[in-house]
Amino acid sequence: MLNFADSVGEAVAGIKDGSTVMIGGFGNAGQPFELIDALLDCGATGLTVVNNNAGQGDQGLALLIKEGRVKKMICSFPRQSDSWHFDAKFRAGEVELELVPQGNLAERIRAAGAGIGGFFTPTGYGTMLAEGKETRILDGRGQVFETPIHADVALIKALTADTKGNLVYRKTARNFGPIMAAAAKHTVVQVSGIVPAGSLDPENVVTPGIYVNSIVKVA
Amino acid sequence: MLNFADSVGEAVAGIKDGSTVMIGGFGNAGQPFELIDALLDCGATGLTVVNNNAGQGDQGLALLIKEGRVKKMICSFPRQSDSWHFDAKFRAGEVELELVPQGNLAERIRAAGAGIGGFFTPTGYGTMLAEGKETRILDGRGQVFETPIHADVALIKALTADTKGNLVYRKTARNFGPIMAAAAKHTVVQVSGIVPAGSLDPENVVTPGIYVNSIVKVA
Amino acid sequence: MSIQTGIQTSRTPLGRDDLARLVARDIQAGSFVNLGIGQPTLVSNYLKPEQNITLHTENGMLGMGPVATGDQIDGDLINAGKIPVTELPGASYFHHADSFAIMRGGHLDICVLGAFQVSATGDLANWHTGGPDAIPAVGGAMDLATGAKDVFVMMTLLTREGVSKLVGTCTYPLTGVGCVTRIYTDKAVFLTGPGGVQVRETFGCTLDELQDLVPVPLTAATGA
Amino acid sequence: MSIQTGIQTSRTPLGRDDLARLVARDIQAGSFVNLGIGQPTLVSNYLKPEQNITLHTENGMLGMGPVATGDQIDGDLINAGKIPVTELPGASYFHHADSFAIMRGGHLDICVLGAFQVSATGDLANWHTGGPDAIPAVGGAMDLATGAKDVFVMMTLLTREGVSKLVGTCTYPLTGVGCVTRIYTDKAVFLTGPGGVQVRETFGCTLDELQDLVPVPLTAATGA
Repeated sequence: MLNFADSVGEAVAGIKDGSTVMIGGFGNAGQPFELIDALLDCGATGLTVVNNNAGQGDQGLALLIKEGRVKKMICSFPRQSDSWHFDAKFRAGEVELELVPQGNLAERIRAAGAGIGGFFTPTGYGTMLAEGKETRILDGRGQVFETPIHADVALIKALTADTKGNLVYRKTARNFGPIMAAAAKHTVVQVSGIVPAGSLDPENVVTPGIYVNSIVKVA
Repeated sequence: MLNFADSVGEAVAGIKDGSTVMIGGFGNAGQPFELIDALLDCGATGLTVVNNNAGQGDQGLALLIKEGRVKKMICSFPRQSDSWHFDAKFRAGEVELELVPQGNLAERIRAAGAGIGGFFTPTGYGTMLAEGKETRILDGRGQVFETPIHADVALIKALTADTKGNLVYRKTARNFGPIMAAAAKHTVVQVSGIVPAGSLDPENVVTPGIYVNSIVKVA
Repeated sequence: MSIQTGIQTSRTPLGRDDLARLVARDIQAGSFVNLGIGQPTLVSNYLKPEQNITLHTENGMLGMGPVATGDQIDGDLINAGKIPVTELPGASYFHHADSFAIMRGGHLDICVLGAFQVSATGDLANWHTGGPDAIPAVGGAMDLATGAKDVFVMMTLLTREGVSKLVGTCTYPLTGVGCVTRIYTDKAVFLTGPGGVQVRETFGCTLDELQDLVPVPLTAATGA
Repeated sequence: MSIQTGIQTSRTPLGRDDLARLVARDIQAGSFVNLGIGQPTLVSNYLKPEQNITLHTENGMLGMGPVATGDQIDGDLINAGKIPVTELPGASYFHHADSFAIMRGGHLDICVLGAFQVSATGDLANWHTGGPDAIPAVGGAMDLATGAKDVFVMMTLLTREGVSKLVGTCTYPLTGVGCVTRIYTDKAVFLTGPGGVQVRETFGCTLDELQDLVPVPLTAATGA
């Protein structure tokens, strides 16, 4: 049942210790900063976090890692010039890393939402990221077996929601939002605006409301 | 390289005997009738055709089957009240049928476009449509291994194209168009209108021009 | 409305419309639902606006409205049965892979399907008679049966020949294994699950009379 | 412009911009191209409008324009290097799975990548030094290397220590196996394929001098 939350705190209140949480965004574009801050405030810990990166600077996901809330990161690009909190925790052995090629990350998230139990992809074949994984030759190419990434909760950012939960995004801020919304049991969306059902052109809806559980408007 | 054809005949001229041809549409919605007629006229034979159905009445795909041009149908729902041409050819052993659950058909077409070598799905597990197929238990469910469906050519219908080949569709006529465009080596699109690049909102493009090879406007 | 345990709630068997009304009433408010072709389509006639049900059609739409009439008819807006329909405010369109991802990914709360047979363990047979001369056609039946959170079947309990369609083991080719959670028939509503087949309510017969018609052990439901 | 066989086309090694200009010139008109982070990004400065090249950025866009400046800067419009960019007429946006489907499905004509090492058989190493204390980060490198129809590498031929990056077998962890088709360096353009490593042209050295620098057998290209 779709819920419109009055605050980001209310929107993330149900997140439990030990949850797998997907967080949208690529760089700052599409990052649900306010929801991440609320997740930090709500105190949930022992989290597995799925994001393309592993936090930047002294904000958002980086703080969540710094505070020791993140048990494991599933991401494609943890190392950045300002990923010092992740770097320190990783070198100290205090956070586990599952490094996934970015396209495998996207496709595994998509697979979870689409009910696919696993798939073969050429990406990573013959590399250390395929070590220990099942491989086979298909269509004449070496391919690696990859499994879906499901989540308990997705925290994403969209531009506008309608009252049926349909979402549209803005430019490259769309990135992981649509596939994470479909892959999580419970999807929380921060938006800049909420409009009546019928205001969005049905041709242009990117995430149908069926994938959305909670919506909160942020300033 | 994107081509704008002057006629449907020109648009389908390169289709060779023995090709695998995907044809968009679900019922009459999104069916590229003019392109199918042109395919009939161009004389290509020994075709493998991928479509949700196997032709209706005395037009389009049904005629292609009647004329003996179709060696094999890959579809989910061949039997309809007016599928008499397919019915006759099938009972006479003159057309081969690969029957695929509709979601597996869509996902296999999508896999071809997305470079997936194969995937496991619960759909069909334990049924006669999984006989002879590899199965395994994943996420606690019996699943069937399915492989991508690639095509030499896709014939689809969209509402409007821009001069970069970007496409938008109309209502439920969208159906198979976007995934077939991505799964075929050569995609031919019939549209109602062609507009300058920049006329379609980049947020609302459904099929990016990278998937489109030839566009023809039909009246 | 409270549902009591395995009781006779009607003195006569239910007609198709009464059955559709019952299914509609049982669908939880806010649900996303796919109604199969045929008898299940009738359910849409009895959904109330305050239930806020969103209908999915697998050819690529959420927010499907009633069948189109007159000037509403638009060849580009059809349902899975290829009947012209309408769109409601808040509708959305998507391509076939995205539409089946909704079904296959477990996002639909309920799908309602017709059936040739349902087994005591929830196996469904509804796509193929298995006859030697029959041309098979499956469409989206297997995706719906396998993907929805709850699969409700609507059928008459008996064939025209008087044989139960609720069976120990399906003799028709299967659509899905162990997928059916409820069976709505003219004579009773059955719940299938690990605890065997339970009867929620009967129409025009007692539980004992029902048991005489059905070749699988029945128990009265202990709650629904 | 005709390219002759294994000839010296410049009396001096090429600078980064000259190399970028050369790569840009070699991209066929109408191509869909992904330019990797770093040196490959320079190529965009030398693409001519009449080439009608469409740039893809893996975070979710086709039709990417030049880097944004001043009022053009928009935090929601960035490239894979997280630099603000612009959109060109005919652009389109899509989510990450759709964007990587473009790469992984073999739809990009060319991607241009940097490299630590390339092997004689086209293996690419460009994502990880393999150092014991290095935190690995891969991003979209493996998808690009594996998915594009042609993978062009841009790199200096030698490391700062004077060791060839074109090698018999990569010692750094691989990004992709047998995926590189051309290597653009300051000293030569190499073609990799079943026929071994061929030299299309050299810059500031002869083929013999080049062979002295490189530990794999080179032959002059018989055509490009």
